[in-house]
Amino acid sequence: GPCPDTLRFADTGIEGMEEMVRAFGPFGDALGEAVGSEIEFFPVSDRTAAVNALQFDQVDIILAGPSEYAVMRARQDVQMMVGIERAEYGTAFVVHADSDIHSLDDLRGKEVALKDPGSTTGHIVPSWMLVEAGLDLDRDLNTHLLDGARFEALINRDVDAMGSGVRDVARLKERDPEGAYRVIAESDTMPRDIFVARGGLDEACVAHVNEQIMADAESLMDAILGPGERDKYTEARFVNDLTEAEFDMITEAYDLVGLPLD
Amino acid sequence: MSTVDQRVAALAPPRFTSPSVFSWVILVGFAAFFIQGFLSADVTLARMVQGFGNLGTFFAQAWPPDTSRLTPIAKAMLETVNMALVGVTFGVILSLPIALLCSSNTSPNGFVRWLSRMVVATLRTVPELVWALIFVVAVGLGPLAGILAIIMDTIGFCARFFSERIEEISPGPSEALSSTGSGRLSVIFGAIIPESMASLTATSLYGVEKAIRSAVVLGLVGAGGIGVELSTAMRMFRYDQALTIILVILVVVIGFEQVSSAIRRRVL
Amino acid sequence: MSTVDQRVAALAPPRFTSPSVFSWVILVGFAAFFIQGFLSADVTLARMVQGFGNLGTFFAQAWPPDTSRLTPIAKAMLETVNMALVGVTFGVILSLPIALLCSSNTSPNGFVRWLSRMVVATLRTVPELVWALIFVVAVGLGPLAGILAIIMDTIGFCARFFSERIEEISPGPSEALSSTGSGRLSVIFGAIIPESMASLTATSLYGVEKAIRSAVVLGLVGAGGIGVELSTAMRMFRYDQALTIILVILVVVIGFEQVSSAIRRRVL
Amino acid sequence: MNPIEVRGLQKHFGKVHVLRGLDFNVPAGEGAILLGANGCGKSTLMRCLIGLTRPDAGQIRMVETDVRQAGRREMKQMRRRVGMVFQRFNLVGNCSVLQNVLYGALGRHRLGILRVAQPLAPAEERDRAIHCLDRVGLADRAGQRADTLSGGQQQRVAIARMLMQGPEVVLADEPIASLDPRAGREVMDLLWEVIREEGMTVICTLHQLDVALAYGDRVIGMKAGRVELDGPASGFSADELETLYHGEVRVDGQPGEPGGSGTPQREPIAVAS
Amino acid sequence: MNPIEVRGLQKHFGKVHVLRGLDFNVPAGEGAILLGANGCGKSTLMRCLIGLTRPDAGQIRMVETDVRQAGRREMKQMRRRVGMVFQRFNLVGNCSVLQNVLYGALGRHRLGILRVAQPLAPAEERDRAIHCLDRVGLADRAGQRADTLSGGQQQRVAIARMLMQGPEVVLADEPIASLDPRAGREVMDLLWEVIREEGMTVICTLHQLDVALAYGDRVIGMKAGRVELDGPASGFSADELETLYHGEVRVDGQPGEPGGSGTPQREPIAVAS
Ligand SMILES: Nc1ncnc2c1ncn2[C@@H]1O[C@H](COP(=O)(O)OP(=O)(O)OP(=O)(O)O)[C@@H](O)[C@H]1O
Ligand SMILES: Nc1ncnc2c1ncn2[C@@H]1O[C@H](COP(=O)(O)OP(=O)(O)OP(=O)(O)O)[C@@H](O)[C@H]1O
Ligand SMILES: [Mg+2]
Ligand SMILES: [Mg+2]
Repeated sequence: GPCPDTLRFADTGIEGMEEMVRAFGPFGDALGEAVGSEIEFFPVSDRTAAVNALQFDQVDIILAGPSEYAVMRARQDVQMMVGIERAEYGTAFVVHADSDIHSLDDLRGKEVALKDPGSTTGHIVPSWMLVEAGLDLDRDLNTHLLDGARFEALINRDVDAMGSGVRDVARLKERDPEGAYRVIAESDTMPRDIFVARGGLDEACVAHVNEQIMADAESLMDAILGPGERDKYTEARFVNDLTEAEFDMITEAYDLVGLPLD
Repeated sequence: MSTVDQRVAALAPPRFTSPSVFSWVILVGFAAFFIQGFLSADVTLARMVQGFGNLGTFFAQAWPPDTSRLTPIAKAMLETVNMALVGVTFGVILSLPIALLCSSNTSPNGFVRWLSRMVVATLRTVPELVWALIFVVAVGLGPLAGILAIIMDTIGFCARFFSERIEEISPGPSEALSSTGSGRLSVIFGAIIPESMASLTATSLYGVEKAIRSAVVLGLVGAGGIGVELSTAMRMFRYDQALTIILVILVVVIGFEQVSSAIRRRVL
Repeated sequence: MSTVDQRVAALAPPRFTSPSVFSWVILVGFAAFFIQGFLSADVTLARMVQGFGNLGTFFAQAWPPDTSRLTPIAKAMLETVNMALVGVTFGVILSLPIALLCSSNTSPNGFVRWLSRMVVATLRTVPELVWALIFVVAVGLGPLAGILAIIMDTIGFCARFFSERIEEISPGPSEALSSTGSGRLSVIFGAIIPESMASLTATSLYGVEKAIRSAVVLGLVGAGGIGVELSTAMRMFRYDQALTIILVILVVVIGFEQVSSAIRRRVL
Repeated sequence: MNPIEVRGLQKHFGKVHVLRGLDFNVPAGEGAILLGANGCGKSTLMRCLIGLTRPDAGQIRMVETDVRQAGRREMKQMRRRVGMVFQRFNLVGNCSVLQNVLYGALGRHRLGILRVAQPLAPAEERDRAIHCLDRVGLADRAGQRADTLSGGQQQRVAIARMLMQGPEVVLADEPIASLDPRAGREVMDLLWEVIREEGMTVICTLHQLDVALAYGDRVIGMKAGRVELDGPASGFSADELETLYHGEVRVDGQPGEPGGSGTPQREPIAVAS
Repeated sequence: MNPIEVRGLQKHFGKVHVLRGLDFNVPAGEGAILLGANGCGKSTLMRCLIGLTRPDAGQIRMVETDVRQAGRREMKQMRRRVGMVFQRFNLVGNCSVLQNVLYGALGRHRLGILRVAQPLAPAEERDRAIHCLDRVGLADRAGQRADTLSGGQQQRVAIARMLMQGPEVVLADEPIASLDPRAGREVMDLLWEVIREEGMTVICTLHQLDVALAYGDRVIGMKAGRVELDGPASGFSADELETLYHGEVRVDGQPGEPGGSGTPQREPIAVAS
């Protein structure tokens, strides 16, 4: 094929894709067979490291979230490939059901838990939503990037609201079955996760990989999901209709929250 | 050589004593792991040479350091030092008795020693993130949870190193004190602590430095501090800001090291 | 009291010697930071009591540990130990000469000492993530970058503790060796290393343990290992899996601690 | 009952049989000198008496306490009444001389260290400590760090610490080994003065036969882990004592090798330069 | 030129003026005994001679090397030719006795430790080490760890290490302080035998006046940081030597206080039990 003998893959530790990373072995094997190259997979648990590796040609293709892609295209030479569309991908703001917060505007003067810096659904998009709602992030409310502790913080009412991935709402209820929660805002349709190739990778190869993935999309997704974990991704599928414009909202969001991607 | 010579020469210990079973097990085990690890590293020179060329480009992204946020960074640093000092102080205070229970020469008995070593090992093994979660649940977001997490971390580290040092001090002075009929505690404070003072101070001050360096945990519990600044800068690919933050931390780390060696000079 | 008594009593040193300027500075500085930090902690008892109740619920989520993924976890652990051992071995080998340059009693001169201490402090201050980035750029993703990051981390830690211990050994034996006219290196290997052997082993083995515990760095460079397993489990909020992983790490940590104390028993 | 009673005391270190069944008593108020070649087990015996080394067999009674059976409390009570001067001084190097002497009083106070730490000690203890130091000629060094003293000065501090303890029984392991001749005599005078005044019982290890004969009420001579000579000092001549250092004196001579390794083989070594 | 030449040597420790202008030479082949009260500065002098302590003023020439001016190389060369026996032995505790003796040869080999480490040492060095040990009566202890030896045994190992070095000049700081009388005589015999055979030069610190007079070719008496007596041993009686220990012997007596603190004040202490 037009691709090098080994293709190096990495992921950026994107929210909600952990199961997939774990199951990457079968996917890699299946894809390698289809593409005709050996697939080497590096589970990179930090987006900075993964983006950096791609910039310096230490990896050929990474699976990135929208936030990472927006950053990468601003900083370095990358090629867009196919994407993955997931159900329940977006941001939601959750509060306790008995709270008197009903809209984002009610968050004025409150404490809000977010996820970790740079996370699409846990930082960039929720911040953008707050700004859109007319709040000044520095003056009108307190946001905390709490990562793993965001659930506990909300459950214990240390914060008044949590802005995080839509799937976190279900998790929250799982964690605190007695509690009652209410979603006060949800993001619109989000850009999708995307495979990104390094700038220097042969375009023919990129096209070839795209082709092979789309040709075999069903069975490759099966390979990712594997038997047991299946239900969580029933609605995930490969897509090849991504456009640069789709990610402009993220770039804009970065601008609005005061972290311009120049 | 005379016969006397030969008789005497026969007393010389052999050059090589065959290692004990224990040594063999350790050696073979180490070799096995080491070789596997080494092979996995897969060192290819060509790749490295190319890579080192890239480093220039990489560092160029961080240079010059961006000092525009120096004031909030300094403020975050200060907060971190405050919390670290409180956490480490309590951690050290708790570590000392635990270390005494862990040391073969001060522990009341083998079981207590074993148990306290287990506890210390556990405190050390539980990751910071888990401590953060536990204390967020227990006491809520904020500095208190961070300080508690630092305390746990400090105990795991300090108790282990204190106990190691306590085991190494020369037994003479403590024997002398205990042969005056004094109690365990008096011997400990009269001989063992003074003898290991230099090391205890240095380890404790290293503890502060360590707490500052791993200040991310403070961010996880919503206590802010320099760790959040750094991880945000890194995650946002603002390497120039990150460099500034690292330099600020470096200044503080070196400061604590200077204090540490100044104190040691006086005690040693 | 006789006049002789009074003359003699006058020789008694005062109970309290007024602390030096240095001590005052340190004390006041410490107090200032400590108090600020303590106030920020804002301890409210009611909150704590309620919170501790919550802990039960929290732990219930982790119990019983989920052992379904034990095989991949064990494999990841093994890989981690392999890489950690290689990294720490090289780290320790490099730490020893650096530590000798850092120690007041073995350093050729004050400038070299200052410089090497700075270098060690810097190695320690640069966060793991930054090492990961640097080595990913330099040698690409994979175990090699991880091992290099572990080496840096090990030097930052071991060189500092080695040097501390080397400064504390009694000067007699080295004076005796150097007064036979032997060179610096011979004195180091003849007296200083044997005298501090117990501590060097313990610190090195702690280094391995530390490298295993902070195995996240291996995840940062795509080398897998137990750190990735743990952070994935935590991110998926599979606390029961995380507990299993922590327990596996604990077993390894305790194992290294046992080896460490067995070796120390033989050397001390 | 005698303050020191030893029956059939045995001690091995690994394969070396150091103490091979020692029997002796020291009655109250007696000043006994323990003689013996290097490595014959004198220090080991002293350490067994005060409970720092556990013997393998035999019985030890110190000031009415069975040392091998004693619990922690009894052991402490026994030790309070027995003062030890160690062969290697065992001072706390980075404390002041005064503090080291104050430590002698540790066992006497319920609050232990809280009553003898230099800044907290009651005035009378401090005065007493200074006086003990003065007796060994070092009162003016009270504020100096112990590890900056010369060898002989350290030994005197160790003796001052023992005086501070004010024990009934004194075990002194080569207390005058590093002292100059005058200081050595002064310390021996002091020890014997205190014995007489207070009716103390002393076992003192020495290598100076003339001093042994001049001061000892009694001489106990050890050889190869056994008591070889035992009797009033006046009953021995220096030559008799000399026999302790000849022949099979060591505890580790290879068995079945008569005249064993105890006697160094004299054969000139070529000492090249 | 004499192997040891000292001119106007001065040393302070803080405010204590320890060496107050010492002048003496020791000609080749002479066995000089250095006497002086505890704390009069004998060990400090020895350490200055071999370059371990830096004097404040004066000149030291050891085997033709100006010690205060010497660079690293010259210092090493000088030290190779000068053997030192330390007052506190300074053995490497957790190495074997044989290893400790082998260390004596460290300075002699270019490769240093690589030629004297126990598993690597050439057979002739090992044999020599065993012979040196045999000379001090410890050949059969060669394999034991140095810190499990008794005090006197450790001192003998330190002497064996010096013998192993085979120096031209020997500085021995109380080499027989912890030895039993016979071992002490044997060690002195040995030292003097070697001096005579090899034409070595020795300064030996002692507190035993009889031994000093019996062995010394020359006696140097120090008092309060100065040389007070100096002459052939045959020229002194024991009583003359005794004067070294009386009066103002200390280096730290308060100035302007005649008869100062050097003499311990005798006043009975109430030694309560
Ligand atoms: N490092 C030091 N700091 C301060 N004072 C010191 C130091 N070393 C020695 N001294 C002091 O210098 C004086 C001389 O000490 P030195 O060890 O030379 O005596 P010495 O003649 O060898 O005595 P001894 O016969 O007891 O061994 C003593 O008063 C001692 O307290
Ligand atoms: N911890 C130990 N391990 C092994 N052997 C030991 C230990 N302690 C002492 N020994 C040995 O026991 C013997 C007796 O030692 P001890 O210290 O009692 O002798 P000593 O009579 O006090 O000699 P010295 O007059 O030289 O002080 C020696 O041969 C010594 O090597
Ligand atoms: Mg002894
Ligand atoms: Mg001396």
